Amino acid sequence: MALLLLLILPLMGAALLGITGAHRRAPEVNAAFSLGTLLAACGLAVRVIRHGDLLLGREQFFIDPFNVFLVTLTAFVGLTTALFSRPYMRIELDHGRLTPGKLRLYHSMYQLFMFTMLLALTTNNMGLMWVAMEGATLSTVLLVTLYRTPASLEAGWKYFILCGVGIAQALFGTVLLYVAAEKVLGSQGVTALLWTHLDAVKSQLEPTVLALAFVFLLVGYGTKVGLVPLHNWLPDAHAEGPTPISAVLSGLLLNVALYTVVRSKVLVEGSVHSQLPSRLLMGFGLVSVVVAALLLWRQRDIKRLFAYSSIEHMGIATFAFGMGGPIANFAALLHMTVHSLTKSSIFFTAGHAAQNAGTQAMDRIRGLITLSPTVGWGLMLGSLAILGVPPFGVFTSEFLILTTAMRTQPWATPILLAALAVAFAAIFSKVQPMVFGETTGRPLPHAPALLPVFTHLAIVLLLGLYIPHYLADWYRAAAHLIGG
Amino acid sequence: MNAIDWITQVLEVVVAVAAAPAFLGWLNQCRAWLQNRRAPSLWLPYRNLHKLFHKEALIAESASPLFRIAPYVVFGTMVVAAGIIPSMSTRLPLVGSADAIALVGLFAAARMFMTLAAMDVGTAFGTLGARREMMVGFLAEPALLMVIFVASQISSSTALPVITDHLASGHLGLSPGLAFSAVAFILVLLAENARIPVDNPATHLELTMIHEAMLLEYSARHLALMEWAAQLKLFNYVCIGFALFLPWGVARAHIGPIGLAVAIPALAMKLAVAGAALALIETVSAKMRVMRIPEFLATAFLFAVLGLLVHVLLKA
Amino acid sequence: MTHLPLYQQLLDSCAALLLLLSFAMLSQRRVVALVNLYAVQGAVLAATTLLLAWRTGQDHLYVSAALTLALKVMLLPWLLHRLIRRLQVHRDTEPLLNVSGTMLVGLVIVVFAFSLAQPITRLASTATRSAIGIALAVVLLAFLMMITRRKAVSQVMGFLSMENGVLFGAMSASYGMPMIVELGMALDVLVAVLVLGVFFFQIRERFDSLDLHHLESLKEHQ
Amino acid sequence: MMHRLVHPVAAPFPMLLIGCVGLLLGWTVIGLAGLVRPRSVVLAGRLLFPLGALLGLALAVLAGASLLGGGIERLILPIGLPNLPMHLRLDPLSSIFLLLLGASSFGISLFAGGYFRVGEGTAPGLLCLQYHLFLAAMGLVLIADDAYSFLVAWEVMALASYFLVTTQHRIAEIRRAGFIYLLMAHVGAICLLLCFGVLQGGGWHFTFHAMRSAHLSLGWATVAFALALLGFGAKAGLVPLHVWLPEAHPAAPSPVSALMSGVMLKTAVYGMLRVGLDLLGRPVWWWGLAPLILGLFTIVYGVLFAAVQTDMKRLLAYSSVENIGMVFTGIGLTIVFAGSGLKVIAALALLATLYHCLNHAFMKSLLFLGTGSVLHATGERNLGRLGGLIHRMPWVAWLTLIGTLAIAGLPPLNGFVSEWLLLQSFLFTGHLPHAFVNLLIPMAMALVVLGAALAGYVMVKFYGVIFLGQPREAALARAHDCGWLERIGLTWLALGCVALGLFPLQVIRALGAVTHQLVGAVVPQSSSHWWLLAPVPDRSVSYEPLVFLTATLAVVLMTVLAVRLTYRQRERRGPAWDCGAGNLTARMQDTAEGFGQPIRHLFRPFFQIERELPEPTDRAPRYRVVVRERIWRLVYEPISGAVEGLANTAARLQQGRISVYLLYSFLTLLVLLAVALLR
Repeated sequence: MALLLLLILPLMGAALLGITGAHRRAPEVNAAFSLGTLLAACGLAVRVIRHGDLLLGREQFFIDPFNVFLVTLTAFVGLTTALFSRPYMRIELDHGRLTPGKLRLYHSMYQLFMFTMLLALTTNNMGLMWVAMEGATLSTVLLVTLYRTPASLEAGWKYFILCGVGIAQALFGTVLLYVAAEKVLGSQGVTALLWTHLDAVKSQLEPTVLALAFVFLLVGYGTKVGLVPLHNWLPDAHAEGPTPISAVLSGLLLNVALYTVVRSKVLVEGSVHSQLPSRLLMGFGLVSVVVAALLLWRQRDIKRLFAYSSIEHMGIATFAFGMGGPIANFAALLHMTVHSLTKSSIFFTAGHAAQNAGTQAMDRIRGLITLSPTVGWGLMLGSLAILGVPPFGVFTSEFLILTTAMRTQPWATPILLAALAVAFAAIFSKVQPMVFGETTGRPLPHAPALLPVFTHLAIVLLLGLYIPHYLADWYRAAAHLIGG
Repeated sequence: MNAIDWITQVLEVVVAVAAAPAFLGWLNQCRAWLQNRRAPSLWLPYRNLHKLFHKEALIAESASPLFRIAPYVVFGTMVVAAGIIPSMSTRLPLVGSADAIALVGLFAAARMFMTLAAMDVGTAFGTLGARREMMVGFLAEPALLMVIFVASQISSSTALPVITDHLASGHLGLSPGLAFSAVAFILVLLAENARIPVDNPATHLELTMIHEAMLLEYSARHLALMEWAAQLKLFNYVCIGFALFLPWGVARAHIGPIGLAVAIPALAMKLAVAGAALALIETVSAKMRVMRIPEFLATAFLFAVLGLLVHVLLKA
Repeated sequence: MTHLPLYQQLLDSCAALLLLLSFAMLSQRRVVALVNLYAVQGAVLAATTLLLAWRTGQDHLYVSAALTLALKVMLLPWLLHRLIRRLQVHRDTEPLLNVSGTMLVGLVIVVFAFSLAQPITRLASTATRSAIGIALAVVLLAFLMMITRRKAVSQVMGFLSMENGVLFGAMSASYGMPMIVELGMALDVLVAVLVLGVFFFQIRERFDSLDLHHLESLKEHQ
Repeated sequence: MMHRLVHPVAAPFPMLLIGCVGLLLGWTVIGLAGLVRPRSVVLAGRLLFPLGALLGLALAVLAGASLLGGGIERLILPIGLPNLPMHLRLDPLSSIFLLLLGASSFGISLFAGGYFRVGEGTAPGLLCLQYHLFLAAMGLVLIADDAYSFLVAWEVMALASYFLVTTQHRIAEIRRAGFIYLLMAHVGAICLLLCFGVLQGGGWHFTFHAMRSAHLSLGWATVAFALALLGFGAKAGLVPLHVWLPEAHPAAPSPVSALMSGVMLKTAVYGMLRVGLDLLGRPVWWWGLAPLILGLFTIVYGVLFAAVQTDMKRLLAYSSVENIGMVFTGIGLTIVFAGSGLKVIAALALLATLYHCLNHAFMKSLLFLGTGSVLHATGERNLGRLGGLIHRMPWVAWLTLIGTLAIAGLPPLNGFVSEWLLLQSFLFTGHLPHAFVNLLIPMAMALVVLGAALAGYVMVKFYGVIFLGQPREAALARAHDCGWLERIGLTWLALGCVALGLFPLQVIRALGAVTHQLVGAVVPQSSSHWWLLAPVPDRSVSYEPLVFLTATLAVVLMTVLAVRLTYRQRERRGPAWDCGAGNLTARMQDTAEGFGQPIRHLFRPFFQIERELPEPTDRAPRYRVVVRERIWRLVYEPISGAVEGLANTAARLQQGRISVYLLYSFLTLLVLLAVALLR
């Protein structure tokens, strides 16, 4: 029931808002649907925690601690982003960057996007997962080009083509997986793509084919995760789309993409019996961290800056999943959580900051703390949090990841740390002048909704100081599923 | 600690305070003789002090209380220093309270007060003198400490009486390390006491003077105290030299009237010779430019460090 | 080879045809011709599916064949032709790599794809398993085509062709995917083309052409 | 007399530790209370800061009790990581630094209560929060007993102080200072993270307890030590990692500078001692050479740069660098001795180190607060525009004088005691079995005394130019003395300097528990004279500041009396002598630049000097000299250049052409497929 609600609500929302999305109260409706989704997600989470894994809808849906936690996170960030976008989009409307028609598209696609994400997370069918991922691209690509500026069109095009090509690779990988599975599970192909069945027989699957399948899946979904060198769409799409979309792309889509990669990895690793998947993940992770850290150095656009930071953090999480083991997996999940929360809150504040200054160019955003202290503090604290400064939760996960790396991959640790230091210098040297100093901007016509920002940051702070038991158990269970 | 020790202690201080002007007088006499001049009286410094004490004191309007405290502090520290240096006896009650490092600290404190007082009035000369004095100080002090350290390495103690005791016990010739440091010490002594070639005590030529520049604003009793303190300082330095390099004749373990009876004439003898030697050095050398002074002192410092190194090397 | 049954020979020739079509698309510069080639590719795909359905008697393959026919032979080419007419793009400019060079690279890729397909071929139990290499080659050639083209439309043709390759792979390796997945895939492709259509108009409206060199301003290297 | 040493046995109930935690929480609560009315000066200044000061005092008392008890208390709080709850521990080493924190923060907080006012950037309430979080974080650093809590506290400390440094964020220079500070702090923290990662030694437990029992190979232990030296050195300001220090200290409000310099740098020393002497077990003697040599270099470097500064707070910042050099020299000696098995002498060197930490906390805080009052009264940090303030601000001037004399290392104040102990421990190196070190030591000693003497030079410059002479600007005539809260704070710190100078023996006895904990020995005390400080019994060396002071005071008083009684002369005030030239002005006094001149001349290779000399024909001649550190060009610019270059290379990846991007995907795919096939 909860699952049904979870999936139906956004779909209904998309339909309803597709008709009435330009209405004055549409943002509230949007938020209300998101709230409903969140409640459904919570209900689902409670059930999973109480009764264990769930198989629903003729085995087409499978809920375990790993994905239910991402479902909850997705629904939560979905709600806060909807809350944030309420005043944000109104201001955009006031500034004349949007028309009511576009707003309708935005609201409708927002809910559709939530639907595809939740579908990708909850489905048990690797094929359906692929469909949902493609759907996620399709539902957001028009949002990236919402402003119709040349740059946004370019970004949208790159997003579409690169992710489309990537996702085609993932499809080929899925086919190969199917081929291998069919051999074991029989030719009645209905079950051969169900993750639960695959998982049960994974050790019997033909290793070479699985290895090839993994490569295709990794390149495919990895494109969506934003792993270097497949990342090129990411900064463009984040920078040019409306800020709420940047927030959910960074905070949710990347997570879900990584989730699919990890699901694939679990299968392949069970079959291949070699270090290949782990090594590939670690390699991609490390390259992503290093290249992103270096590219951070050159950024001029505030949202682009944080887009690269997302690449960096996805790299860290990928690296951690690559290392495997209970602690690293735990840390990677934690990292996904805190990154998602922190990064979306940063995008919230960055969006308002850009509205304040009338530009996304960082050298023209100045003195936020004077003009709008909450935006300024939000950006400052969020940036510090994302840079891994304690007591925020990002530090916790990075601490666990780095210390694990020291044990299992000592060669990688100095590289990671150097990259983190470079990233720190790069981001902080750019954030500080934006937050501090004399202001140049003008106040906003609508009061910004900063409750989401500080809610996110408070959760991240809490996770840095104290991880509640049930949450820790939850993470542990999830980490165990991934192969801890 | 018995009464005799205390008496010795008091005696030593009193002798130092009393004899310091005379030593300066003697030095000036010697110098005059060497330069073929008519020598001033040995008692001239006393008369000078007496005269100054009787004058009306003129204090600059911009002077703070620090300016008036400084002469007393400087004088007081020099007197205490005289009590620490074993010029006559090595059994002094006060020496337990301060070793050679503390002695150097004491000199530094005096210098600090003097320079602060010099800066207090706020004239160009005062600050100029203060700066130069500190410049001398920051090189001379370490050099002096290093000199002391050579001796203390030999005798494994930084307490001056112990050093003197050890060195005077005679089973030791002049070690090479000590020879180096002796040279260093003489250089430091000249610099610290504003003697030629570092400073010329007889001139008030602004561009070259150090010590006198600092005292420019002082008059009457304050000046007298400062002058007396300077004389005491010279006396103390010479006594340190005796303690380190010419420890013979100092009353040691068997303290008593006999020891003192030997020590006092011995000290007088040594002082006479030292005065003459200093006068000789001052006569044969020329005053150097101010900016050369650091080189001069750096030489002293390096000599002292070399002394220590040589000592360590030879021991090892 | 001569002992192979007829349907096998037919399938093999279909596969060969697909490969040939891929090379043709790789070398073709006229956009209209590209769309036609794409339609033919779809037709061959549909034919293969039909053949397999007939041979194996799996009902869902008939549906799949019908879907392919409807979507890839009729609907999409029609949509694309309409688009091209409305947008008035007929020729691609010179590709980034000249034709002979592209062909040479394509040849290498085919060799690579075949060697890659070896383990999969060994595993698959289908009659068409030897075609997996070709499917892989089609995918990679489509990739190559996307890399070498400068017009947005031709790039999209590459994308669609790649999707065909994947589908052919699925057919030849395992007689297609589960129905629900295939339906989803078809929906996705349809929506993708619609979205692309919107895109083309937006791009054209903004830049007056569909040339991709307009879309090169977002970069790090100054 | 028996020294009261209890062998480290875990107390059944960690009463003192709970008290400490409570006080740290109290600080946090006080900080949060500031947010109730963030703009209210009265609430923050008159109520919260003094309250925080009282908590500081209470902390000092608790720490003192723990130190005298000498026991070890442990506590585990159920927060932090799931597998690693927060471990806390109060042992003598923590206690002494907590004592330092509590005692000096008492004075500083009182001062701060009077210091902060409206209109200086951050609102008082927010400042109150940041300030007290800073304090609490420092406290937590000192009692943390696992790597995670330590690092969290460590970075919160950095963060809180960063925000305090950037209080006046509208000034670009201050923003730059803040940035450099936080960056260095973060890099340091990264080194520490690595260090702890090495220290756990494969047991995978991040409690300090586990690290103590981990068995590291010599190579790994050395790596851990080196990383600790880097990490803690960056925080402490060890050259060449000190670059943030002369930027951040002047930028911060003075009470914050005082806390940073007086206390925060000591937390780095604490960490170094904790890792080097506690967690690593018995150190290897040649590890000590690194802190020793770096420390010596830092002494000379810091003091030379202090001598050429023209900004009073920068001068003090460099002086802090110098003092940290002293401390690290002491740490180096301790490790050399401890590694060579000379426990008692190691204890002596450690004693000197700890003593110097205590001293520096009091005297440098005092001086920074003094400059704060001057800054408030005049709005001027530039030494070239100050002067003569002893007339206008007698309280500040006289109390600062105590700090000045103390830091110059003059007896009988506290600075002298620690220098004396340090030199004494140097003199013991003749015992070392390593010929190389024996040769190194004389030079080291020479550098230490040179540094100490130069510190005197610096301090005369500092004090003389600010407080003495005539005011160099007319505006200085309006300067006013500080308020009563500030006076109490300054007086407390000055009293601390005096007490630490006069009662070294009592302090050293209290420190016995620490030396026993770290090097397994205490410096034996003379049992017959409670006032006699004799570091080692078989050497007849001693120092009695109390007797010494009494003697000096007696002589001075006698002199005063004698002069007064014998020569009762009048005195007269008149203008200063102008050499007959007429119209002497205050601007003719020697300047701070002038004071720097001999140093610049003598030690030219250290500096990068830019000078602007006037032409002889100039109508308005101007002389300007800027002294920079070569370190920037030698170390930091190449690093940032390299990163820049790499970034440019990485940027080539992203050319904007979608074909190229597709090619990347394509090649990635092909390469990975090949890899998967050939694996």
